Amino acid sequence: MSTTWGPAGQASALTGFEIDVGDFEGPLDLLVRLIEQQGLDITGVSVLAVTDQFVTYAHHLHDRFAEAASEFLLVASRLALLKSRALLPQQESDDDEETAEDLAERLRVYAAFKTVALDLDERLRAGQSSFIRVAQPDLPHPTPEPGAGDLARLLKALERLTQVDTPVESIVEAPTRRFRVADKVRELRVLLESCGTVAFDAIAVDCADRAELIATFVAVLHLVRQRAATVEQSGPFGSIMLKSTDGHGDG
Amino acid sequence: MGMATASEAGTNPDRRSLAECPEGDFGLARTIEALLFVADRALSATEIASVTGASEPEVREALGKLTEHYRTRGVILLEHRNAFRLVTAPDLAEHCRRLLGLDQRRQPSRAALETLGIVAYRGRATRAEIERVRGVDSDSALATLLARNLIREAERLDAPGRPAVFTTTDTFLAYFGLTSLDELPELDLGFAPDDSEVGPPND
Amino acid sequence: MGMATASEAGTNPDRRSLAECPEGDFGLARTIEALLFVADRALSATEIASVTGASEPEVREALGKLTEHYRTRGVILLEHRNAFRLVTAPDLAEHCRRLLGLDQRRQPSRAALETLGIVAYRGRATRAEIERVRGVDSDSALATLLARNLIREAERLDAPGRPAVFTTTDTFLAYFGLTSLDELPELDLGFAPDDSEVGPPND
Repeated sequence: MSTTWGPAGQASALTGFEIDVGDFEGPLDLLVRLIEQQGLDITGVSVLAVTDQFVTYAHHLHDRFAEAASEFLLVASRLALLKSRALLPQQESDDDEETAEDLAERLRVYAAFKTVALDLDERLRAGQSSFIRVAQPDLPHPTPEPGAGDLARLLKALERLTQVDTPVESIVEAPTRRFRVADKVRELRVLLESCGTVAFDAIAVDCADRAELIATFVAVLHLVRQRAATVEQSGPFGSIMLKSTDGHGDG
Repeated sequence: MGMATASEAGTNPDRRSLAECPEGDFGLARTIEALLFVADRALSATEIASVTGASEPEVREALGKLTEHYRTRGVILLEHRNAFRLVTAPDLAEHCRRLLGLDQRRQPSRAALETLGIVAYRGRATRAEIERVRGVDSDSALATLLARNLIREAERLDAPGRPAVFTTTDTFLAYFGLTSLDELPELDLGFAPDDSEVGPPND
Repeated sequence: MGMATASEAGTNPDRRSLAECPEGDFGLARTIEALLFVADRALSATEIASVTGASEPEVREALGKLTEHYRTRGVILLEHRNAFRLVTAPDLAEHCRRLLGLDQRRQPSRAALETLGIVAYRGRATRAEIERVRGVDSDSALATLLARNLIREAERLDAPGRPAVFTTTDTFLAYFGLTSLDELPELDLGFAPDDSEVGPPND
């Protein structure tokens, strides 16, 4: 029980960190325990001073800095909570009680996951790893026969995707509302003119339903084909950004 | 003799054991073997059943036999969340690296490993859930894990901001030389399980 | 709780039996097995010898054993011009093709066609973009289209995960009897041709 928050059997990165605040001099986790269990008055303990001393201490840690800092943050947040409870008038004591217990439990859960991380780390250091097969399957790749494709089927698939009722009428129909792609194009142009860059997500959020979303998307495709806009995505789940190309293709 | 140890597991890894299988079973096992070999992803029993025309219980039985058979081989059968994939045996990593000209990999940060552990043990987790456990911003840890294909986005919650739900990939198992999630050590939460609020997510 | 199914934490039977394998013939054979599995080309006995540190005669002997072992399996060991590689058994090719969607006569599924259409009309698209439009996972549709050479990876974005950007191929054009993407019917999913705002591009 020398460290409360370190993973089992593993020296805490805060081992050796001793503080000197007011009436107390010693390891940080001991301070927290004294406050919690022995009723030491936390109002006399400056969280700022504790943090200050940690920063001085951590300066010499080098490679274990991140580890120590994450441990420290947990303890410091616990201190801050204890102190706020001591200082603030107890209005909703039940809630406060829950919060304190939640935090204690969170600390235990976190310690457990730190142990998991250590185990994973050990596995990696052992150097054992499996490799998947990357070679292309050694099967003759039948090239799709020229001309065998059915363009009508391709279009039909897309048509169904966009729920176009009649291409002639140029309308994407929804059960209750209709959206003209041309209207969407116009809206987007206005939007791009004023903003320059718009996130597709931001436009999509305003769409009432799937039909409108599709109409909007088709409008985006149209603007891109017209070179009135370009699209960029910052990452796999990043926003698709629609950017005005300023003037190009402006009909 | 290397074979001697295999008898512990009650199986003879020799091909004779498969040759002795009834004609039908063996046929299915070798078909599945070929499918796993060409697949560029982990295959579920359902998928295999639909391709082979065998029933799912038959496929599962054959997969069990294959797992046994491969236990002592240079190639092993990995299971990740009910999907199966052939990978090289973890202890041969050094040889494989040498052949492929790969450097010893860069060790993921402690932050990334903690995050990975949370996703693996919870089964699925959102960024908010991870940050609640870790108490710190976990964005860059998640980005690293995604980039290395150790986790993937399973779905997006139907909630404000449409938060992503992350889950581990079969690459995760392979990367750590595990053959199934069961090989992960028990999570010691330091209190009785009935106190636990960290059960599997009840989706 | 979470995932605490590991009954034998610390004692992993697989790993132990592997570790206990003496570095005899069996050890060499399973190392070679792993190398052949991960290699993306045929390997010569010389190359295998240099990676494993075994002598060439030892490697040849182990290869002989492996060939024998694989004779009746779903995967077989082929030798061609002194180079060795693992391939699926010829009689299982149909199953493998079905898995990979390589059946030539089969028309692409609607999922594949939708995906193909989005790539064709957009010119280029990432998986995420396609899935945003289709609203469903499009991984297997993409895999099928790639396997049939109807789309290809044009580049990878310089972003986390390095997502692939797909574009259509010449095979795509030939398949649909087109000479260029411009010949795709003006799929006016609602573009009014006479609308001044959305007139033809003036580039």
